[in-house]
Amino acid sequence: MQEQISKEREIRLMKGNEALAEAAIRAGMHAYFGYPITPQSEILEYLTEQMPKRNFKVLQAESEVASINMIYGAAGAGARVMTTSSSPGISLMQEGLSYIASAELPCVVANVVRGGPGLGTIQPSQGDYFQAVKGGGHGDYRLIVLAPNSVQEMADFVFDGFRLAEKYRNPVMILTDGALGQMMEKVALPPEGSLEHVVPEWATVGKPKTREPNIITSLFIEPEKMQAVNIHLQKKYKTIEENEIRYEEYHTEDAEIILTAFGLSSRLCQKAVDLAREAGIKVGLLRPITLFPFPYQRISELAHDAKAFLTVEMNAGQMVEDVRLAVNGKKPVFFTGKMGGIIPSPEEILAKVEEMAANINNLTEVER
Amino acid sequence: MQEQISKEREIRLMKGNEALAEAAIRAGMHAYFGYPITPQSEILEYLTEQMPKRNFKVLQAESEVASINMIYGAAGAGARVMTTSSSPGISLMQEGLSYIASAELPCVVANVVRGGPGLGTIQPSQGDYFQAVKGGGHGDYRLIVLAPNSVQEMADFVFDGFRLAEKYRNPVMILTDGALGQMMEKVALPPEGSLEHVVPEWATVGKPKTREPNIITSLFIEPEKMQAVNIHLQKKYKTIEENEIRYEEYHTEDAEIILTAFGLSSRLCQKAVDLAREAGIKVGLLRPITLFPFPYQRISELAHDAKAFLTVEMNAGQMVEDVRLAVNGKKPVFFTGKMGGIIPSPEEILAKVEEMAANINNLTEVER
Amino acid sequence: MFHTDEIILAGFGGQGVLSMGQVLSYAAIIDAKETTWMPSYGPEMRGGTANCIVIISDRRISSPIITRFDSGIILNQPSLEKFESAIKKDGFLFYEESTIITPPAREDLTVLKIPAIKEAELMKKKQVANMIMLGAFLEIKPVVSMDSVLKALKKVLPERHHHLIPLNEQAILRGRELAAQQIQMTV
Amino acid sequence: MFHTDEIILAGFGGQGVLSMGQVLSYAAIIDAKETTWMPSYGPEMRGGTANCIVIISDRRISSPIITRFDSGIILNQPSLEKFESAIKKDGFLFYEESTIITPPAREDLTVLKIPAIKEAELMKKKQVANMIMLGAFLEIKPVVSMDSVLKALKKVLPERHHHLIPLNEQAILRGRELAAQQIQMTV
Amino acid sequence: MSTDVLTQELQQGFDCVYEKPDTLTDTRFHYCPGCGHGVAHRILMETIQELGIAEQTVGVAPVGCSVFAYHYMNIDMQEAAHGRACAVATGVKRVLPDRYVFTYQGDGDLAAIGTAETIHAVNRGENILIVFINNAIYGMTGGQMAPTTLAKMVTSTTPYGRETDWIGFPLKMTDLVAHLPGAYYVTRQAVHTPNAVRKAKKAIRNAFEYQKLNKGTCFVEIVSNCPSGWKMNPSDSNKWLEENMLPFYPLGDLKVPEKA
Amino acid sequence: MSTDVLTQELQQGFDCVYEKPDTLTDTRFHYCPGCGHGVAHRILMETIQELGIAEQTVGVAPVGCSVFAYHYMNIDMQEAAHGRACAVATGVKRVLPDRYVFTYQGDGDLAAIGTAETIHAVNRGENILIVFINNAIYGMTGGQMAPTTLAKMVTSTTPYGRETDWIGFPLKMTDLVAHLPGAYYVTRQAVHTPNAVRKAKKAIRNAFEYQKLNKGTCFVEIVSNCPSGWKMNPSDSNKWLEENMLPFYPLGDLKVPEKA
Amino acid sequence: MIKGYIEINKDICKGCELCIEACPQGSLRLSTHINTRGYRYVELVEQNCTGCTNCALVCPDVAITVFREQKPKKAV
Amino acid sequence: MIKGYIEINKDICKGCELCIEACPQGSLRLSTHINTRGYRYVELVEQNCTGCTNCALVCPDVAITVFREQKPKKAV
Ligand SMILES: Cc1ncc(C[n+]2csc(CCOP(=O)(O)OP(=O)(O)O)c2C)c(N)n1
Ligand SMILES: Cc1ncc(C[n+]2csc(CCOP(=O)(O)OP(=O)(O)O)c2C)c(N)n1
Ligand code: SF4
Ligand code: SF4
Ligand code: SF4
Ligand code: SF4
Repeated sequence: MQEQISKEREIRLMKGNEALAEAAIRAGMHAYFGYPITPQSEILEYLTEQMPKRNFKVLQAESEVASINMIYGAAGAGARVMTTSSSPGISLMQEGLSYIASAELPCVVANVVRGGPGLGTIQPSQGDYFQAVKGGGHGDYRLIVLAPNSVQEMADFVFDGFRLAEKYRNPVMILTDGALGQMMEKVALPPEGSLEHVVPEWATVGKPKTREPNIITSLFIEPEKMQAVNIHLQKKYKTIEENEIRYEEYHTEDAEIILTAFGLSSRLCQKAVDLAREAGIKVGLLRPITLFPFPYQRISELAHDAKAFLTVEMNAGQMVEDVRLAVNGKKPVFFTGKMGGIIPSPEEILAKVEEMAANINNLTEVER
Repeated sequence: MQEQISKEREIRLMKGNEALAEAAIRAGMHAYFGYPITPQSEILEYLTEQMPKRNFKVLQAESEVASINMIYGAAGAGARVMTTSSSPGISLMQEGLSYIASAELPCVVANVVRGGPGLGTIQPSQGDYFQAVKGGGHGDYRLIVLAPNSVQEMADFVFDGFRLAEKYRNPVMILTDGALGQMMEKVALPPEGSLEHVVPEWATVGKPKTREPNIITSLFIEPEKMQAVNIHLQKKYKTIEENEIRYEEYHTEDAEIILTAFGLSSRLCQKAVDLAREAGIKVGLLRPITLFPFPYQRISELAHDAKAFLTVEMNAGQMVEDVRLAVNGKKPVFFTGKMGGIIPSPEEILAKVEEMAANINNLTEVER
Repeated sequence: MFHTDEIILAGFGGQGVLSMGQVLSYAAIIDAKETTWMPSYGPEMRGGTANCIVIISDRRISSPIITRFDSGIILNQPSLEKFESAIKKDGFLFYEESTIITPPAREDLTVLKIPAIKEAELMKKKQVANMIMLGAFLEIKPVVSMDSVLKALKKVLPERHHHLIPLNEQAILRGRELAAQQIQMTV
Repeated sequence: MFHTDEIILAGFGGQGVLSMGQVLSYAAIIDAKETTWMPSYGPEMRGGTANCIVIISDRRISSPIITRFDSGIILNQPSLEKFESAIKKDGFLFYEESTIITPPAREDLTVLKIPAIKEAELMKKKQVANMIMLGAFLEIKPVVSMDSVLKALKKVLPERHHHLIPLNEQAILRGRELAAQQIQMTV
Repeated sequence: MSTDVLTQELQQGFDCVYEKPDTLTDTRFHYCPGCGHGVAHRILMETIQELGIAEQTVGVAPVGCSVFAYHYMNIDMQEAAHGRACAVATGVKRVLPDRYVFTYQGDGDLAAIGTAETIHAVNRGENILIVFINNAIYGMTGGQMAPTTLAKMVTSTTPYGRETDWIGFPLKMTDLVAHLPGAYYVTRQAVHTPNAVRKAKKAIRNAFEYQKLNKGTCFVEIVSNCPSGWKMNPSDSNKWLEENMLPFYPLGDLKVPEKA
Repeated sequence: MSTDVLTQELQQGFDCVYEKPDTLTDTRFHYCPGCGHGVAHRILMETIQELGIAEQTVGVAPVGCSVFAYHYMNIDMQEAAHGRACAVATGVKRVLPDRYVFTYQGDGDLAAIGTAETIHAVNRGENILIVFINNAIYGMTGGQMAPTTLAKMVTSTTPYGRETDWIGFPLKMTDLVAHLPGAYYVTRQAVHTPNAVRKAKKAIRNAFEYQKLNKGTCFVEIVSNCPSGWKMNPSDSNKWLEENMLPFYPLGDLKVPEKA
Repeated sequence: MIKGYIEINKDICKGCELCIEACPQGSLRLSTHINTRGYRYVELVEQNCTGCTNCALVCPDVAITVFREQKPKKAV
Repeated sequence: MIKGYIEINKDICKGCELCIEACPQGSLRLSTHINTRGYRYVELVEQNCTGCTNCALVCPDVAITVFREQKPKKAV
């Protein structure tokens, strides 16, 4: 990442939430609808503060249910739109997200995850992986899910998000967490207006006499029609899987133990890899950047030479299922994690790695 | 199942929705809160019709969001309660379900699934497996998920649902579909009052001087506390996995090909097994009855002797991931399904089975 | 061999096709057979057609929703158009005479045209036309015992209509007669 | 070897601990180092304490949330109680004199007691107490260059407060003096 | 029916004084015989035709019997989730402020599940038209109680009549929104007689004209029938409407713009 | 403070005329200095103490600054999801009809995300008490605009003041619910002066007494301050409340039961 | 009296009879035939139609087109 | 004049000063000390408290207990 930052980029120290908001403005977002919730309220606050000076619209909605449906309307009208929230608020958006996915509307939704379930805590968590990746709403649909692990990526992935959303007419979720939202880091901001936008021809902008009405809908009452829509969606998801998988590797070349982790946990794992390498243990890290599409194939390849996997998450074990699906029994896959807003330390991960390394040729997964 | 039906049971021809409603009354449900939606509105209609004659309360809520939160209140007050809806309405309940799971409130929620995503269609589907089983709401929580495949089970599982919900202080979801809800079959109804109920000591019923206040909450603001709650929940889920897995097998003894399917699809598979057996193909069926807890171990055992698996669902492939996790690479796992409210026919399944059988020693899964 | 009967019953809403199907299914239960009854549902019913699929079998029924039928009992033109082609080769088609403008064209089918509405009017109770159709069907396809059908009537009709049971029984018998006559004529 | 500094800054809300941390982090960026700044957030801040963790390192920082620190800059009693034990062995503790009733007890630490509020009052601007503390810290732990700190001030202070930059610079310098004196005294 | 055909058929010396507007497609309505939705659709689209604003109008359909409105209305449209039409319309209007935006919603959609979205859209003074079809029942799902169901009225979820003491009272949503400062024009109309239709159409016309002024929300309730849900023939349903609905939901303006 | 200690300390010849009620726990409030939530909690729990109904009362806390109300109120309580306290209370009351049930909610909770639940609970005449703390801001999340935020008022999401023409108007939720037939007693009170506190407490007492009658919903708004959100010291916040909030949200009864 | 006539699209008409009621002249009645969708449709019988458009105004299915005698044009 | 006095729980007091304002006698003031939670708490200074309870009524933290001189009991 670092190297790619071009000279035109402006360097700032920013909170992740603010970087995401600023990036959205620079990415040419037309409108934002949102509702306050810790730990992401800075996004709405930043945007309301900037609005009179820049060219976009913000509205504080009466709820997250309203926000996501405003997004539906505005996206359907051809605008580049975003909403953000944190776990409970995102749960309230599940119906709307399913509608948006079905009606194939492009938009970016960020979930600054906090510890759950329920009202839970406001501290960082990764407990919403399943919801984001498998689909918390009803029916067979997919969000494209991007998982930043730095304030820089909080900004960059907004650009990627809009690009992918519009390319595939699909909602994109930025799955981040309270720590990434609240922390400040250096961020190099891309210049304003660097992401092109054209009003899509399917948008409901008023029907000229020369074309048929544009209709945004997710209702396909005849099952044959609904099946056709589903087949189309599944094909699209397949295409996305073919083209858009992103991941990062760190010392995987000769690794016997592969850590897998996304978002904030991947930073902890990187540190753990450093520590382990210092201790002479051959450890590497694979960090999925896109959670859907998931880098199944790359993990499957790594399962050839590696001897074991350890997935590290800030939850009870969610992405680990996808890692297991990828490894498919070739090697044992272990899990370690912390729940409820607690961040595992690199040292804890190291301890787990050392334990595995001590026994590297004799590891077996617990039977489920 | 059939054999267990005792003489005291009353035999009727009923719609699945009505059987579920009638069973809830007989199971001693105290209150029901719900909102109309096809294909499950008969439940609310049946209950409002019965209410003056029997001993329970019904209220048509202003929305599904209200319903699930009324359930929260009533369950917290110690009552045996149920709500039901269909896919879009269940999506709206995701925040509430996460709260209920976190606050550990017993209740039964039925999802009479229709084809999605979005407004979709009102025809039967199994597209909400992920949502029900992996958690459509935020945070690490689990619903106990029961999947009936007959009108009889639509009734029986209400009893099982309340029993499990109260045993584990956990929400139970009955994951069914529009066909099972709308169709009529013979049902043998257990007698009224056969399920005991005691007001739990944690319920908010008014605090006598002799005890501390009872508090129903899902807020644990300190991450250490939230972590402890999560650890407790995960332990509970583990116990549930140890004690409550249910599944049904059909001709699996010598099967080379194992079909796996839940709910309505399992009936289609049973027919396909019959057809295939007639054609001399060694096919069996494993039907998970509890989707959480999932019969990973039994499937893993079957993977020993079987040569391949075929999962059949009325969706784009959801439970198949759990089957793959169970088989863990030991044998290839295939999928076939129909989406959008269409029910695959036993003949289509048979065709797929025949194709597999023709090549039984040479099957490989497509790389992901 | 096991035996299964798959029947489509279709007409306008209000003609009683759904309860006709329920009587069949209830009778099947009384006969200790397996049965499913599956209605069309949702807004497609609105003011338009109503139909249900009844399956009666010696063993467990897989899908309640099927697309090919052994027999059809059809009470209006749109339903005939929709379902004529869905009846299996050499199957049976019973239709209500007065509601059908263009009669069925298929030659492989055994087709019975029953003047159920006219007969019902003669019985001074238009609503029993469905039972006349049912009787006609049962005469030709005795998928359940007549005894059970009469018992089933009691179960399906709401209590407040129980005084109409004798009339309904009569209608079923009248339907049987009509079918018997017609089959003899065609034979 | 790579070098990392992990600092906790804590006090009451309104004392400027958050912006003190931001100045550090911004200066680190200017020095081309890696840095993270992580505030406590949420209702725990309500009327109570505010704190932030600043990490400055030669290489990529893993977690912005840590529980053990090289140095602490502490501006009130509850924070001292909360964080004294969280400072690593032989670490550094800077505290504001007038706000602390019970001074720290640990003997392994290098402890500096800075009369920042008193000094700030002398400078006729109570709000610069935080910069006096920062100066003191930087004198002992020059984790970033003074040059960068002065540049960082401009970035962190909102435009409307830019006229106060000279005063803030002065405060930082005063803090350095105070720390220098004190270290000499203790040595 | 296209004008060409009509012209051909036109008898000498006769003018066509009423024909289907071009703003309606040729798709047949799926509504039950006699259902007021058809009339409401028609006058809405006639108005758009007459004002010549079809190209600048975006409509939002609800979930309810009128869910397929977009099949009939020959303009750009969005289908909103149940109850969320006002939020969807807000999204549209905020990014296309110079377009005419309307929602068309039933009572369950607007006054039950969508209560918050409705109240807040009006309270914000969203510059849209909300057409509210009050037929006192959930038509689409088969005749369940709506928030507007009258006291004692029998529906499939109030089989013994709406007992207001425990189920609640019929909700006068239009009266409520009329109290909100964001509301600019609020009126209650009906479409069960030729005269009522004329007035209702005028109200819709007013609403679109006001939308140009950018002064706040216009809200047009149309008290309507649901022959299927009410289990009556169309003519009886209109009589019942007149005798039972109108005394409780009296027709007329609830809020009109102050004269400039 | 337990009565024992007080008794010991009691000076000869003096009566204790005010002490913390037993219906409050010993847990310190986490509220900011001067925040009206504390007073509102106190008078609510004093009333419950005085009426002797603590054992028959179930409270419902919201999400908002008062989310921890259950730490302070020494009775059985439930913590509802944001905005859903009225639905939760409905659930409780329906299965425990002989208990006293109340919700305690902020303006964001009750009048933004919870609008539908509030309106429908009142419209059903749920036999509960709704205590509505209107401080014109979202305190908990750091001072964002609430539905009740006054025109021109600066909050963290209206940094240039609430511009009613595009963000919407301050919502008089209490006036709205007063129009609903299910509302039995609706009043607006404050707690910024001793006298206001006395009146507010009387209103709460009325509400609980009415709840016994089973006649509908009681709704008590308490206009309150948020020194942190308003960025004022407590005393200034109360002055601001008096000068700005009360003219727009005038105190007094909006609906009182008809005399029997 | 002004003269008029109407055209009824019989495939669209659902036989709701609302136009029959709305017609002040009593010119309409239900046909005894049914259309392809099973509805008895409406037909104009009496030749006293004035083209008042009342029937079209209440027709929920936009099945009616109305024509009215031209007024003699004023001389230019 | 009636005599009274108050007890202030200084650990609970947050120094919001609302009681000071509410006191008609001007009997209260902020201490110069801070409590364990960092607040300057309130103390009773003037001995002219009448036990009117105004301070307790407005105290958001229930930090004040009020005592008032007993009225001479009526003879039974
Ligand atoms: C979230 C959700 N809940 C429920 C439904 C089911 N549903 C569809 S339409 C409808 C109500 C329709 O009534 P109304 O809005 O009054 O319109 P009408 O059909 O009477 O015109 C309901 C409850 C749904 N589609 N989505
Ligand atoms: C679904 C959901 N959305 C948003 C939030 C975040 N949130 C917590 S409290 C609150 C508003 C609090 O304001 P108010 O109800 O006015 O109460 P106050 O804090 O002012 O007392 C919000 C938006 C949440 N917890 N859940
Ligand atoms: S169900 Fe009612 S509202 Fe719906 S189309 Fe039929 S008559 Fe109209
Ligand atoms: S933020 Fe406002 S409402 Fe919340 S406790 Fe502080 S002063 Fe009270
Ligand atoms: S009003 Fe229209 S649909 Fe109804 S009968 Fe007359 S022409 Fe036919
Ligand atoms: S009102 Fe209470 S909290 Fe405030 S200063 Fe007085 S005693 Fe302290």
